[in-house]
Order: sequence, then C-alpha cells, then structure tokens
Amino acid sequence: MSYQIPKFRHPDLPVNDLGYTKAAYEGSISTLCAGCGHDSISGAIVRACHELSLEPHKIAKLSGIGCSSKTPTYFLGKSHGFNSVHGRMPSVVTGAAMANRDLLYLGVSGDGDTASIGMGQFAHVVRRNLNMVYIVMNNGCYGLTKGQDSATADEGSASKKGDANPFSAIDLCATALQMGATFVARSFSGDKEQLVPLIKAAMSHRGFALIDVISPCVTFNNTAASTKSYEFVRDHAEATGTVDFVPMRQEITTSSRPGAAHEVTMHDGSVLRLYEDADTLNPFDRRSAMMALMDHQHEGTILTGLIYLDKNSRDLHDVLQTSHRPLNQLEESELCPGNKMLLNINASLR
Amino acid sequence: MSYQIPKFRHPDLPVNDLGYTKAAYEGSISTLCAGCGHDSISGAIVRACHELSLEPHKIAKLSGIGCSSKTPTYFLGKSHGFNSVHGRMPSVVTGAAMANRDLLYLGVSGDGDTASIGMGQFAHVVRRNLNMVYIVMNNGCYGLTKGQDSATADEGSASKKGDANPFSAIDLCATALQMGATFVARSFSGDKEQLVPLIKAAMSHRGFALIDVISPCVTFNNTAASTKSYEFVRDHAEATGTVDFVPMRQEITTSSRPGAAHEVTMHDGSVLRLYEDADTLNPFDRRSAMMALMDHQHEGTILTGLIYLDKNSRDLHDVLQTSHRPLNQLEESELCPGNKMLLNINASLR
Amino acid sequence: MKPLQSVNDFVIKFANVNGTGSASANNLFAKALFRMGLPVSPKNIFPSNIQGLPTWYEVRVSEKGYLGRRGGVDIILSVNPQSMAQDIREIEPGGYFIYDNTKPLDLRLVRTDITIIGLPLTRICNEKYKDPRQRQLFKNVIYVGALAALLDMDFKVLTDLVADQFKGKEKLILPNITALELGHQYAKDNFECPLGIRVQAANQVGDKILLDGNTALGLGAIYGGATVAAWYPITPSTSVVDAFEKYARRVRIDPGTGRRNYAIVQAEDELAAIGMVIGASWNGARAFTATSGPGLSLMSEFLGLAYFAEIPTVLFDVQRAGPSTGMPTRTQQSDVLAAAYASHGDTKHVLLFPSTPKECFDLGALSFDLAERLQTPIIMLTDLDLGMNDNMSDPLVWDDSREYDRGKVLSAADLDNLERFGRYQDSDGDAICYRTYPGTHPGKGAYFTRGSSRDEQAVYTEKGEEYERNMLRLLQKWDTIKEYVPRPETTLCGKPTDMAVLYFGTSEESSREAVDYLSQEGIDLDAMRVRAFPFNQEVEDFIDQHERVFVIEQNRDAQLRTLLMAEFELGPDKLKSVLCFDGTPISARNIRKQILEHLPGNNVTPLHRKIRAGGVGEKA
Amino acid sequence: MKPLQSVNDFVIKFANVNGTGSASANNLFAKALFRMGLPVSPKNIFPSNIQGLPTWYEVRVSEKGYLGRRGGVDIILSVNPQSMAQDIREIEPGGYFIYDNTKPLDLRLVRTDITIIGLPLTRICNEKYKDPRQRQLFKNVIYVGALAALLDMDFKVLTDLVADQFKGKEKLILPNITALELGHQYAKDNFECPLGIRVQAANQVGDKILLDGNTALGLGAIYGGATVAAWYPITPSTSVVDAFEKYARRVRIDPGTGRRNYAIVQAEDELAAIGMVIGASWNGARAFTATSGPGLSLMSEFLGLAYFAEIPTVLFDVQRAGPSTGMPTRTQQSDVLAAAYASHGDTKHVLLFPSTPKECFDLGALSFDLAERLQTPIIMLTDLDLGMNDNMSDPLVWDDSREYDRGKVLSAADLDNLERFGRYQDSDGDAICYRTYPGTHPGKGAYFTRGSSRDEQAVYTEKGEEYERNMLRLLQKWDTIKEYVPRPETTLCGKPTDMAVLYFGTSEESSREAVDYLSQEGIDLDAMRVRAFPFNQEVEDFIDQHERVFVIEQNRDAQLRTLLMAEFELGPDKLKSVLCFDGTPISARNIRKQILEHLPGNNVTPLHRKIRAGGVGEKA
Ligand SMILES: Cc1ncc(C[n+]2csc(CCOP(=O)(O)OP(=O)(O)O)c2C)c(N)n1
Ligand SMILES: Cc1ncc(C[n+]2csc(CCOP(=O)(O)OP(=O)(O)O)c2C)c(N)n1
Ligand code: SF4
Ligand code: SF4
Ligand SMILES: [Mg+2]
Ligand SMILES: [Mg+2]
Repeated sequence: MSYQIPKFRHPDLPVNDLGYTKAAYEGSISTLCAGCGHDSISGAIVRACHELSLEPHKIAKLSGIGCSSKTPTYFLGKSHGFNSVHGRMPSVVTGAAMANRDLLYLGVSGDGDTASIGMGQFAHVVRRNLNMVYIVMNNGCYGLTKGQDSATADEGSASKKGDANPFSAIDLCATALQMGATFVARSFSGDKEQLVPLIKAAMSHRGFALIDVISPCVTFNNTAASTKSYEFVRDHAEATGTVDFVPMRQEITTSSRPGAAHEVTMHDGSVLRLYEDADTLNPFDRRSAMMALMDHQHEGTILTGLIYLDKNSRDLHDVLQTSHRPLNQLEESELCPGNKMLLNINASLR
Repeated sequence: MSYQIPKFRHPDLPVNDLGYTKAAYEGSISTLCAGCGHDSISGAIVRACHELSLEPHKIAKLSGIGCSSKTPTYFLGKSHGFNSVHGRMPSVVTGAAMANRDLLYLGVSGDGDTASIGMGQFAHVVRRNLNMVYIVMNNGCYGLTKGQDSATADEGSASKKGDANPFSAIDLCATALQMGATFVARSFSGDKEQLVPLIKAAMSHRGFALIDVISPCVTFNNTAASTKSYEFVRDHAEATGTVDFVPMRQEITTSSRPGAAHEVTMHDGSVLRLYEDADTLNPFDRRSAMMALMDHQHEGTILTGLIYLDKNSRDLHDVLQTSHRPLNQLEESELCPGNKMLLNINASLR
Repeated sequence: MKPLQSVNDFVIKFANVNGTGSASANNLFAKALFRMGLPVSPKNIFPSNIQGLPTWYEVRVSEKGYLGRRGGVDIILSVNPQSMAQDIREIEPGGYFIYDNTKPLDLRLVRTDITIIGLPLTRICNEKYKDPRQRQLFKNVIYVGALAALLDMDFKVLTDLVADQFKGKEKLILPNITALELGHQYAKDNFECPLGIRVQAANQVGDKILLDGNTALGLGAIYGGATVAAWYPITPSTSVVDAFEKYARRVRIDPGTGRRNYAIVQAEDELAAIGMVIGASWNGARAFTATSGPGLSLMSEFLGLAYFAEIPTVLFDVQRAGPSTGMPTRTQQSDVLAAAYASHGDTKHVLLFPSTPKECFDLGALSFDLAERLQTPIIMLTDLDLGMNDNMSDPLVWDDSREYDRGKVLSAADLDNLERFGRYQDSDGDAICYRTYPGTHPGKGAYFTRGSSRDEQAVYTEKGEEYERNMLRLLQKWDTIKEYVPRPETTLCGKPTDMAVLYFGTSEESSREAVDYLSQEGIDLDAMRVRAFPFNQEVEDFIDQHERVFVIEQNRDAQLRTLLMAEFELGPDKLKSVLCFDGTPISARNIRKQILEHLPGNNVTPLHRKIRAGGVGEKA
Repeated sequence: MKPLQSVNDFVIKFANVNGTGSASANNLFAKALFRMGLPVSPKNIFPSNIQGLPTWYEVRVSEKGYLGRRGGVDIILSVNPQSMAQDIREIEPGGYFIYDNTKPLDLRLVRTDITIIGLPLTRICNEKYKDPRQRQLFKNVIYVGALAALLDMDFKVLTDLVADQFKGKEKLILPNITALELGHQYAKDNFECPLGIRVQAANQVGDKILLDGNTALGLGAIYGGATVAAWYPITPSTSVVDAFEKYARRVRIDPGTGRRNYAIVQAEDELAAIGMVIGASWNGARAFTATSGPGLSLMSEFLGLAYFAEIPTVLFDVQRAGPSTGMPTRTQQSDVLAAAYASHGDTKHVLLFPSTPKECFDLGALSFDLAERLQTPIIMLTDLDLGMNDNMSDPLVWDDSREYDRGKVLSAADLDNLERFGRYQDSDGDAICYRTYPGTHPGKGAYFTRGSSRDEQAVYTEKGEEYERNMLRLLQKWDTIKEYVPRPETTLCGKPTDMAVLYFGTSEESSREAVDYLSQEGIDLDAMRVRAFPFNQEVEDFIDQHERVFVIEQNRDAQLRTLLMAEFELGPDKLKSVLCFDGTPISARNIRKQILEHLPGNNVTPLHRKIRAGGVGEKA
C-alpha cells in the first residue's frame, strides 16, 4: 500500500553536510488523512534530521500503534523502523538502546498510546532517563479507532461525537517532569518554526527528551468544541522564549540572533540558545517548570516551547555503567568465559 | 495457614456506636515478619473503622500482590476481601464500585504493586476519581520477592543488598496530585496518631483518597543506608498541621481542640479540623500542595499529613450519572426491555 | 465471450476510496435488494486507516439464499483509480466493469472478455453540484441510481428507502432522490437496460432482518441484563460497546431521576477492562468487555484469576486476522486456542461460537446466565465478518417468560439458615459452589477471594491435598459445563454416508453451500455446527459415526481440530482440515475444492496438516 | 514395629520455621552426605511468605542414585511445634521422629510404631549462648551435629565443609564446629548410635556437582553470550537473573575501563521485560528474560509480535503451581499449553524442557543460538523443583571450540554484494530469512519491523495472498525448527515390549526409578524423555512403535499429552496420562501406582482423562 516517494527531484535542492537533500530523509507517502497534524510533525522530523546532517542509518525510529505510530513509515526511509505493539514502544526502545548505545533513538507515539495503555511504560522510561527522543503526536483522541476521547482530552472538550469529556486531562509534560525527565518541551504541529529547533535540541540531548506536540486530528477532533483543534491551539498557545539550535558542526555565528538569555552547550557540542522572558519560566528549574505548566493550565492557555532542561543529565548507560562499546558489538571471545572457569565452578560445587 | 484471632476478650473493652469491640474489625493473625510496618497500618485501619462505627460488611477490601497486599486478610475479617493480581487492584475496585456504589472500598497496595506494574492503573483510577480509599504501604522495596528496590526507593538509598539505588524515586503523592486526585495524604506506619484520623478522613471523602504510608520493611529495607527505615523516617518526617477528624454521628464538641485553622465538612457530614501552619502548605490548593512536596523532596525531608483536599470533588458515579440505587440491585424487570422493543427494532432492520 | 446472464444470482463489488461516504450509498443498494425480497450478503473490505485508501463493498445476491462468500466477482462498480487495475483483473469472464469514465480508461487495462460500461460520474457531479463535498457524496448516490437501471431494480424501493433513512432530516430526501434519478436516467439513456445480470422482486427473505453481529451482541448484553461494560477501543469490536451504549441510552435511563441504570467505562487498556469486569461481576453486577485478539492476549493473566477464583466473566472477542497486529480489518477465526487455554497453569475456558446476528444476540444474552451459573469466564468468539457486516438473520426474539439464571448466590436469609458457609464447598455435587455478594449479611457469608490456593472455606492454604481437591473439583465442573453450553446443530443429509463436515461460526453459510454443491456431484455429507467448547457428547458421537470429518475453519493452524484431537481420542485419518486464513471469509467454492482434494482418487494431501503454499488459498 | 533398617537409602525431612537460618544448616547436612559419595536430592518446601511459617527441607539419600522424590519420610527432624502434628503423622511405620524435647511432646501425638528421639536443642542453646540470634542459628547446627552421630556420618567431612563454607569469614568456623560437636556429643552420650537407618561413605557421585537449576541457567546465559537481561522479580525465577548478575560482575567487567559488558534492567513489569528483550534482540544483542506463570501470561501479546515479526526472543519460564497466583512456592509443569500457544492468532512457540542443572546450562546457552538461528521466541520451561533446589548434576562443560550460531544476519559487506534485500524473503528454502541490524549500512538493508502484515520487502500490505504466503512460510519454518531443536533421549529396556513411558523435565528421575521398580515386577517399559516442542520425528516414531505410552506430567490437564495428540494422529487408547499436580515433585511410587492402575487386569480407568479425586494424588 505504501510506496517510496518518487525519486525525481529538482537538481539544485539544498544538500546538507553529508551531501544529502531532504529527500534522503523522507519515507513512503503518508496514508493519513489530508491535513492531519501528524504529517506536519513527520515533515518537521525530516527537516530537523536533514538540517542536522544526521546519518539516516544511525537513527532507529520506533513506535506503538495508532495513526501517529504509523508515521515512522512516512519519514526516514533509510532508517530501521519498528512499529511495535500498542503502548509498549518504550520497553522496545529501552532494549534496543541497551543493545547499541551508538544509534539515535526516535520514539513516536500517540496520546492514547502514551497516556492510556502506555502510561506505565512511559513513566518508567522517563524515570530511567533513557537516551532517546520521545515525540507524542497529541490529538486528544484515538484517531485510528475513530475518535474516542483519550486521556489527554481536556475536561469539557468535545470531539466529533459531541459529548463533552468529563475527565480531567493528563498533562504529559507535567507527568514527565514528575517522573524526572531531563528534557521536556511542548509544541504544535502547526508551528514548524518552533518545532524543528526543539526536535534538534532533543536529538542532541543526552537522556530522555519528551516533545509533546499538539497535533490536530482533522477527521475526529477538529471541532469548534475541541481544545485540540487547529483553531483552539492557535488561539491559546503561549510560547516560552524562542529556541535556536546551532548544531555542533556549524559555526557558532551562523544563525545567531542577538539577545539570547541563555546559551547551553549540549552533550554533543551543539549549542542551544534561549530567548525567553524571565518571568514565565526558568527552564533549568524543575519546580519553575512545573509551576508554569500548572499556571497555564489553570488559565486555559497552552504553554509551548522548551519547558525544562537538565544540563547535568545522566542517562541510563551512565547509571548502568555499560561499556562504551555497544553491547551488540562484543565478540564471542569477550563474552564467553570458556571451559576453564567452569572447572573452578564445578569444583566449588562438590 | 491463617486463622482467626481467638475470640476471648476482656469483657469491658470499649464498644462503638454499633456495639462492636475492636475485635469485630480484626482479621486473621498476620503472617508478616515481626515488626513489619504493614502490621501497624492494619492496626490503624482496624482502629479507624472501629472508631467510625462502620458496619464491617459494608466495606470491601481489595489488594494486589505483595506482603502489603496480604494485609487485608489480617483486618476486617467480616468484610469481603479480594486479593487480586499484581498491580491491577485499581481496575478490580473500579468494576466493583460500578456494581455497587453503597459499599466503602478500601484498596491496599504496595509500592511495587502501585508504582511499577500498577502505575498505569493507578494513574487512571486517580484520574477517574473513583470513590475509594487507596492505601499504599510504601517500603521502597519488594518485600515478598526478597527486597529488590522499588520505584519509590530514593536515589542513593540502599537496602540489605547493599547497592545504592541509582534512580530517582517516584513520589506517589505528587503523581496522584498530578493525575487529579482529590484527597492526598502521606503518613508513617509508626505514627498512628497521625494515620488514624487521616484514614477516617479518607473514608468520608467522596472520591479518590490516597494515603501513601511509609512502612518500613524490617527484613530487607530497614538498614542504616535506607531512606525508608524506621530511623530515617522518624528523623526526617515533617508533619503538616495536625488533623482531627470528627465523625458525622459524634457531637461536634467532643474532641474539639482550640485553634483550628480550618474546618471542612465532608460529604457524609463528618468534620475535618486542620491545625496547620499556613506557610508550608495550603491543602486546598493543588499548586501549593505540589510545591510543598517538591520543596520537601528537595530538602530531603518527608512531608506527612493531609497534603491536598478538593472540597468539591465529583466522583466517578457523579460523572457517569449512574443511578443512585446500586446497579447490582436492579431487577430483571428494570433491565430487560422485553420482546416488544425487539419487534420495533426488527422492523427497522428490514 | 458471451456476457454473463443471470437473475437474482451474482456478486457485485464496489471499489471506493475510504472516507468518501460511499458506505451509506452502497448500503442503500444492498438494502434495496433486500427489500425486493432478495437474500443479500454485503461485506465491507476496508483498510486499516481512516481516509484515502482503497475500500471495497462486495454484495452477493442469491435467490437460493446462499449468504457465504461465493468467490469471484461478476460486476465491479469502480470509482477508485488506485485499485482499478487490480479490480478489473478480478472480474469473472463474461462479467461487467462499470466505471467512472470522466477520465478515460487506461487502454492497457481493457479486457475483451468482459463488458465495460462507462458512467461519467465525476462529470455529472461537477455539472450538477458546486460544493466539493456534495460532489463527492452524490457521486455515490448517482451510481446507485445507474445500477438500479442497469440491474432493473425497483426504483420505488430505492426512493422509499431514502425516505426512511433520512427520517428526521427530511431536507436531505429530495436531493438524494434527485441524485438517484440522475444516475438512473443516464443509464437508461445510454445503455440497453437491464444487463444480462439483473434482479427481479422475489419473496425469499421472509421476516428476516439485515443487521451486523456487533449491534446484535450489544443488544444481547442489554437484554441479558448487563449493567457494567468496561472496554478499550479496538477494531473490530468497538461497535459492540457502541451499540450497547446506544440502546442503554434509550432503555436504561431511570425515568424518575434521569440517571443511568448502567455504567460504561472506557478503560486505559484491556488489562484494566477485564479487571473491571471481574470486579463488577464479583460484586453482583452483570458485566462484560468486548475486544479483539491483542486485547485477548493482554487479558490472559486476569482470565486465569477468574477461572481459578471462579468469578463470572463475560468476554466478547471479535476476531480479526492475527497474529500480533496482523490484518486488523480482516476476518479470521484464529483465537480459538489462545482463548481456550488462556493463562498459565491448568486452565480451560468456555467458548461460544455464534454464526448469525440472531445468535450473537441469543448467545450474548445467554453468556451472562452461563457465566453466573458456571462461575467462570465465558468467551464468545465472533469475528469481523459477522460483527461488522450486515448479515441477513432471523429476527431477534425475546421470550418474555424467560428468567435470568443468576446462579448460586446466597441471600441474607439463605445465610441465616445456613450453619456454615464455605465459598468453595461443593454442596450440590455438581462442582459449582455458592457465592455471596459483598454487603449481603452483617455477620455471615463474608469470604476472601484470591488467585492463590485456598480451602473450601476460602482460607489460604499451601496444603497440596487441599489444592488438589479444588483443582479436581474444577475439572469436574468442566463436565458440568458440558451440560450447560449450547448443543451443536446437526444437519443430516438423509442418505447413508460416512463423511461429514464440521464447522463453527461464520463458516456456516459457505459450508452449507459447499455441501449442496457436493451433493449435486454425488458426494453426500452430514454436517455439524459446533456452538461451544467444551464439546458436548453429541460432538464426539457425531465424529464417531463418521469415517472422515472435514473440519472447516478460518485459520491456519486448524485450531478447532486441535481442540477436537486433544479432547477426543480419534483414530488417524479421521479429521481433515479445510482452511482459509487469508483474511477474507471462506467461500463455498474454496471449501468444495479442498474437500474434493482430500477425497480418495483425488490428489490426496498427506495426513498431517502440512499445508504448503497454494494448498489452501482460494485462487478461484 | 521394628525400626527401619537401611544403609544409604532413606528420606529425611527437616521441619523448620522460615526466616530462622535453617537453610544453611540443612544444606550443610545434605552437602556432607554428598561429599561422602552419596547421591542426595534435597528439596526445599517453603511457604509464600518471608518469616515465621513452617518450612521443610527434605533430603533423599539413595546409594542407587535415585534422585526423584520417593514419597514417604523415614526420619523427621522437627524443630517447629507449629507443624509437629502433621509432621509426625507423615513418618513411615518404623521411622524415626527426632525433635526438640526442651518442651515435652504432646502425648496425643505419640506414635508407637516409630522411634521417638528427643534432643533438648533449645535448652542446650540457652545454656551455651546468650545472644538470641546465636541461639536461633546454632540450634540448627547442633541438630546437624546430632544427626552426624545418629546416622554415623563422617564428622570430618562436616568440619571440612564448615571450613570451606566460611572461607573469608574464618572467625565463624570455630563456633560452628563447636555447635556441631555439641550436638554430636549429646547424641553419642544419650543414644545408641547409629540408628537403624544410617550412612556409610560410598563412591557413587563421581564427578557430579550439587547445583540449583537457576544458577546453572544464569551461567548458561553468560556462556551463551547474553548481554542484556530484562526482568521483573517473581518466585521462583528471580535467582536466574541474580545468578546472571553475580557471574557477570565477575567475568563481564571490561578490564580497561571497568565498565560493564552487560546491562540488566529490572523492568516495571513483565510486559516491559519482554519488550526490552525484543528490542535488544532486534538490535543484535543476545538478550533474555526470566519469569514464572503470571509473567508468561502477561507476555502473551509481545510473544505474538516476536513470532510474527520473527525476532529472536529468549524467555526462561521457571514454572510454579498455577493457575493465577496459585501456589507460588510449589512446583508444577503446567505452563506447557500457555507457552506453546501463547498469543492470539495462529502462533506456535518453541519450547525447551531441561531436566538437570547441566541441561539448564546447556539449553540455556543453546537458547540464544536457536533464537537467532530460528528468529522466533524460544521458551524454556524449567520449574521450581529444578530451579530452586540443589540438584545432583553432571558437571558443567563448555566446548571451547564451539562457536555461537548468530543466525542469518547480513553485514555491510554482504549488503554491498546483494542486489535487493528482502527481510522476509526465503532465499535459502528453509523458510528462514536474512535480517540486518539497525545501523549496518548507510544505504541498504534498512527495513521496517512490524506486527502487522507485510510483504517480503517488509512493506505493509493488506493483500490476502501476501499475508497468506508469509503465514505459510512461518508454518514451513516450523518444520525447519524440528531439525534444530534438541532431540529426545531414548532409553530402551532391552526387552521386547509394546509399552513405554514418555516424560519431560523434572519428571525424569522419578520416572526412571518407577521404570526400574516395574521392571522388577516383570513390566518392561521403554522410555523417552522429550526435550523440545515442536516434537522431532523420533517422538512420533517412538510412539508409533509402542501400543501404549504413559505420558508422565506434573500438571492436571495432561498438557504435553494434549500437544502430542494435537500434533500426531494417534489411535485411541494410545497415550495414558500419569499425573501429579499437588505442587510436590512427582514421586516414583506415585508413577508406579498410576501405571499399574492403567494396566489390563488392574483397575483400568476409562480412556479419557476423566480424573477423579483420589485418582492421582499420592497417598503412598
Ligand atoms: C492492545 C491493543 N488494544 C487496542 C488497539 C486498537 N488501537 C489501535 S490504535 C489505538 C489508539 C490510538 O490512539 P493514539 O495513540 O492517540 O493515536 P492516534 O491514532 O490518535 O494518532 C487503539 C486503541 C490495539 N492496536 N492494540
Ligand atoms: C505478574 C506478577 N509478577 C510478579 C509477581 C511477584 N511479586 C509478588 S509481590 C511482588 C512485589 C511486591 O512489592 P510491593 O508491592 O512493594 O509489596 P511489599 O511486599 O513490599 O509489601 C512481586 C514482584 C507476581 N505475583 N505477579
Ligand atoms: S484519523 Fe485523525 S489522527 Fe488519524 S490520520 Fe486522520 S486526522 Fe490524523
Ligand atoms: S519482608 Fe518486609 S514487607 Fe514483607 S512482611 Fe517482612 S518486613 Fe514486611
Ligand atoms: Mg491520539
Ligand atoms: Mg513494597
């Protein structure tokens, strides 16, 4: 059903440091509904990876089940992908990351996938600070099963079915903060200017990076009464200070703008520039981040942008003290102690 | 293996409004380790129920699997009990509560049961504001499987095995707050004076009431390096203002003490009196509660007492608008529409 | 090649794009034929996405009343260029290809052995309508109108139907009728109507109804007295709870208070859904969940608890093509083993196999009686084909004199009269014990439910003898269960024969048709439709009475045969498998072919189920 | 009644309270006998709690080398008043009851057909030690000393053992030896030593070792090259990962960096644990999880994914008594069906059945080869009896010339030479396809793994033919698998016979012993130990060659027999079940009794597995 996008491209499309055009980061043609927010996020991922000059085969993309979880087919066609089972992507990524620490792990999930069936795994992958980027394509509903409310649907919000949701929403950014996440951001599928640098920053963060992207479901949850509709989000989003991301390989000067309040050097040498208004939020303080989220929620607005960053993040490999060489590259000779040791063990058992 | 506590009692033991001595609220003899914190919590439950003059058969006690989850056998021998499967007690209680809204649902769980395997169900039962009391007997370890660290073990804390836990702890009170809990408290198995009124208050709250009770595991996690040991908790607990609980049936004057900062009338007419120092925490404000938890955690102290109470709580039955009569008492005549309606339906399908 | 000629006997397939509103037009078409008195069996073949991919709607019309998939297509109505190449290839020689010729047909696709009919649907729409959404919607209605002319349908039936369908939205009636007329007129004007294949009014549907199994099942739950439903969305089971909710909103609102005599909880996942059902049932409500394969797998642990702690549990599994996510919008009967043996340890579960919407309703309601009587999980295995398609069915009937069987439950008065209550004590010798609901009696009848071993008094025990006694009682209960579950349906061919077919669920229609075919070829077969596991004595007797039994199933691993083999000691060469597992409903042609292959003299495949590519797929 | 007389052939059982440190003293006793050259099989019978409940330690001593449970107890060493009444009842007539007589024996318990021996253990301790903890601990050591005198054990062996055990904690050696001497002396002084039952040094253990299966399995994972372990604690599997970790800390620390060449993640539950294993295996590491029944149930959904997406997955299931929580500290072989058919849809899984610690090690290491070669889950079914008890075993051996079979994996160079990579393309005709690890090659070899249907190129498809082709290939792979899994072990009795026994796992020792008994009674039986599912051809042939095969299992539902029946077409009356499922390991006496009951002329039970109370329990 899905097939590769035709290879013909205009010859002078921009190429990145690896000599790739953006096409090298694309996937099969999407089978999502026309206008689905998820497709925009796929586009942002493609752009971020292209601009970061990542080697596509050094990325592994993993997902659960849902419209959102289908998207890995629609980007990064040269990367290995894994569309696992509903809500359990975090565990699969955890295992994968244990096996090979050298790849970039990009997990994609939906709000149903993450906040309902996947809540347990989500909380625990955050807590372990697994080195991965976790993007939630958050539409407040179950797209693929035709529009039921999800656990991130706001109280009172109504989808196409018409009934107002009576439960309060789970805020995935706050949950992640609560569970100890070291990078937390929120964005909107309709705001690529904000989203692309956030994805880049998340990718150069060492540890768990959550981006909760509000991504309207045009078919089931883009109604006037929905708080996850394009219109509502456009009207109610309040961005924290702009984020600029300067990849490691690039001259620090390139895209520099004046007035950066903060410059953070990421683990891989890239630089993150924050231009924020100090009173809303200090994104280096978990308490401040939590407060900002609660305040915005209280006011009925949606805080977007980089919400929290722990500059001293220690990822799971640090904690487990795993070898710097990927475990999947160890040789039999390094792994198998040989018969001699067994002789000793046997002797101790007599 | 377990048997009822011998019935012989001193004749002038105090009886409650129903004419029951405390014995009527006890269960089989505990098979837990001598000194286990869980047994003290069982004792507090017995005392609370006795003092509240609850009818034992109108209580249903449910649990998951673990040393903690065994305790329902050791209290309330006249109540129906359900020792379900590991981590899934919340769903079983949810179903039970849907079937009969007239019982008091007391769920007991462990930190492994709740914060690991049960995290998803925990988050969602909170979010639904199910009318129940949920007591976590929190020892920071897996007692029944011999002492592995649990997800509530603090970073750096070490149990009998000796290795310091490298992960940050999940704070169940903060998690519950985050998920929209309407009653959140923390206590210590060694502090019955605080715990008993909290249990009483939780029992008269309409909606989800969490009491996270730190309950040392004497066998596996009562070491000098453990932050869930008797000694550590005694030294680091900081109680919020004292809570007095005056049951509905009692004269308001009875146990009144001067200087109550707040008096809350609970759903069932009971009165909760709070004597707190205003600067730590406003327990009627979710934001303040969250801050207080974060602050104490940051300082390395343990905030105990009533942390949050939503006076306008609407429980799941309110939300679902279920009949006031318990569903399990509806008669066949009320449930079955009869053949006549089928004739119409058939007609519409031709 | 002579165009196919037939009256009231053909297969037509609509090729659409999903999300374009074709479903209701196609439905209109099928329903109209049904109202003309013609047996129809429409089947939706839809992709696992929401919008923009090929989707098909296949309708078989059979005056003889054959409702299974026949195999092959006589007419394609094509409005989807994406799938056109594939669609046109599928047509039987002599068949018809009707397509939107606004855009000319790719010459490479042309076949000379079929009749090709162009309808300029897009052009007509563009001329008639301005609004793009209207253009899309009415295109579908227009081709129904054209088909009415081409197939000689009763136009009035169509217009009446439209009027019925838009009751309450009367403004929509006229535009729809206009669209129908547009198509009708165009066909009349441009083609010699009717085609070689056509319909004429008949009287072959009696009082039958057209209904999908899931709706029937939801209604069954209403009539069965369910008050608690806990579920997690999953195709193709979602519409079971949707239907339950729809009818509950109608008939379960307390007239005095306006409050609901039911509770539906959309759980966070399937583990929670089944946990809720167990909690509610334990507490004396009738409760159910509906799911499909992946959900069933997730429920395994809880099913073991319900089995061992003996808690009534009703689970409707609407099967789809597995394993894993498999083909979520295709049908299969492949959860048989997973359901029968769900959960670790020695467990076996009761399975029910409905084959019509009426039976979804009947067995749906019965599930609650069985669950409460037998105090164990009752797993109904229906499937996507039955659940999500409109199936012709006997009308639904409820015997108003019937009473719920609430099983062995002690009231407060019962307890007062009882010396000692033992929850797991077999007082009646049928291995089923008495239970109490929480809150029944202030002093008696409380007990502790657990998944760990306990004695007759429900007290925890680690004594091997006590554990063993309990497990043996559960095994004895399994025998009691055989007396309660629905008996099989036997159809003897009336001639002496030592061969038979045995099937279950949605293989019924095709199996019966295949038996008819074969009987015309001189091959006589008795037939049995199994309706439950554990198998009743009749099933064993039936197999014993035949030399060879063809077991017809819609899965790869011959799962029902596996259960039969495991339960009964049968001689070699007794059970032969007839299988289809490509996600489409098994067809009569396919069954006939496989049975013939098994017959002596034919290309007999070896005894063991060593299926090789090409052995089972239907290429007819 | 004459006291029992025997040398090197008896069963002794220690009755203790758990949490009192008796385990190491009891262990000392068993190990000492082992060092005297006597085959022993100690079994821990412990409660599902941590402290304060009765616990037993049963040691069988058998110069003939019978290591299965015999049934019956000849000597009880009792220090637990809680269980005394029950314990004393259990002794064989003529047996011995040795107890702590500090508190006098309840006269109602006295039996005249046994010898009762009082040791004032508490009194001795109270006199000797001040510290309560010491009093408790040394009480156990003192009774071992007394037993040494009563049974005529080599005292030097005991003292040497103590010295070995406390290597590194030398300060503890002397106090322990003193305690041993205290007991020894008391017995010598007060009783005529030895008793009728006694030991003498022999030479019957060769180079055997005494080891629990879980430790062996953990070592197997080390030797098999596992680098990732993901698990969730559950009795009785926890010690598998504990052992893996213990040895990994020894041999898997990178000498240069001090960092770990392994990663162990304690997952949040079993669903996550198996997900991690799948993720790691997909990514080219050897990974495993260990669990028990409830965990297996929770892993069902993921097992289906691994089956369908063909991801190597190693799962060690240490079985305990089910269903549900069941008896978590008792043994059973009852996850066979749940494991074989885990997950919805058409799935079947490879099972391995070890029966000794050496085999836990061997098959443990082999699991990784099989998983990677066959690209499917490999589920090892061991059990509590094997896993948590010290079992006498052949020593562990590793063939240093052996190389890991990493299966079909393409390197970057391979990919360069390949025209087109198709993940699910059967290039070799064995139905096993080539895979690539993520990150291998910049331009080639990337593919999409999914649980939904896909074509040979791993591209999503909803085409029935493509789905079917893939499912048929998986079925063909099932045949390939039969050639790879370990073959059964056959023991012919050497005489013409048409009867045989067939067993697996920990039923081995008792089965062999029962066969010996029966052969002494003139009943000759061939024997086969099955080591894997799917069954190899040898299994079918063996069954074919016998008229009647007794299938010995430790579960209620004859689960292996069910698999045999389902896989092979056997005549009626062919397979007879011999079952034990009360949570204790099956004993030779029990097997013998059940086989005799099945034999013609005896009280033949009906063909079907209609087990009734009393039919199977061992009351011997
Ligand atoms: C175990 C299981 N349960 C249910 C489903 C059915 N299902 C598929 S996608 C989905 C929800 C998707 O919602 P979300 O994750 O928000 O993704 P979206 O489609 O909205 O992007 C569900 C319930 C499934 N595939 N597996
Ligand atoms: C599905 C499942 N996995 C694992 C277990 C084993 N198990 C029993 S109790 C327990 C943990 C108990 O920890 P906690 O809930 O903290 O209770 P505690 O014993 O500390 O009171 C585990 C892992 C189980 N019973 N079921
Ligand atoms: S249903 Fe919603 S989420 Fe799914 S593809 Fe369509 S718009 Fe996107
Ligand atoms: S092991 Fe720990 S938690 Fe369990 S009973 Fe003993 S002290 Fe309590
Ligand atoms: Mg969504
Ligand atoms: Mg705990």
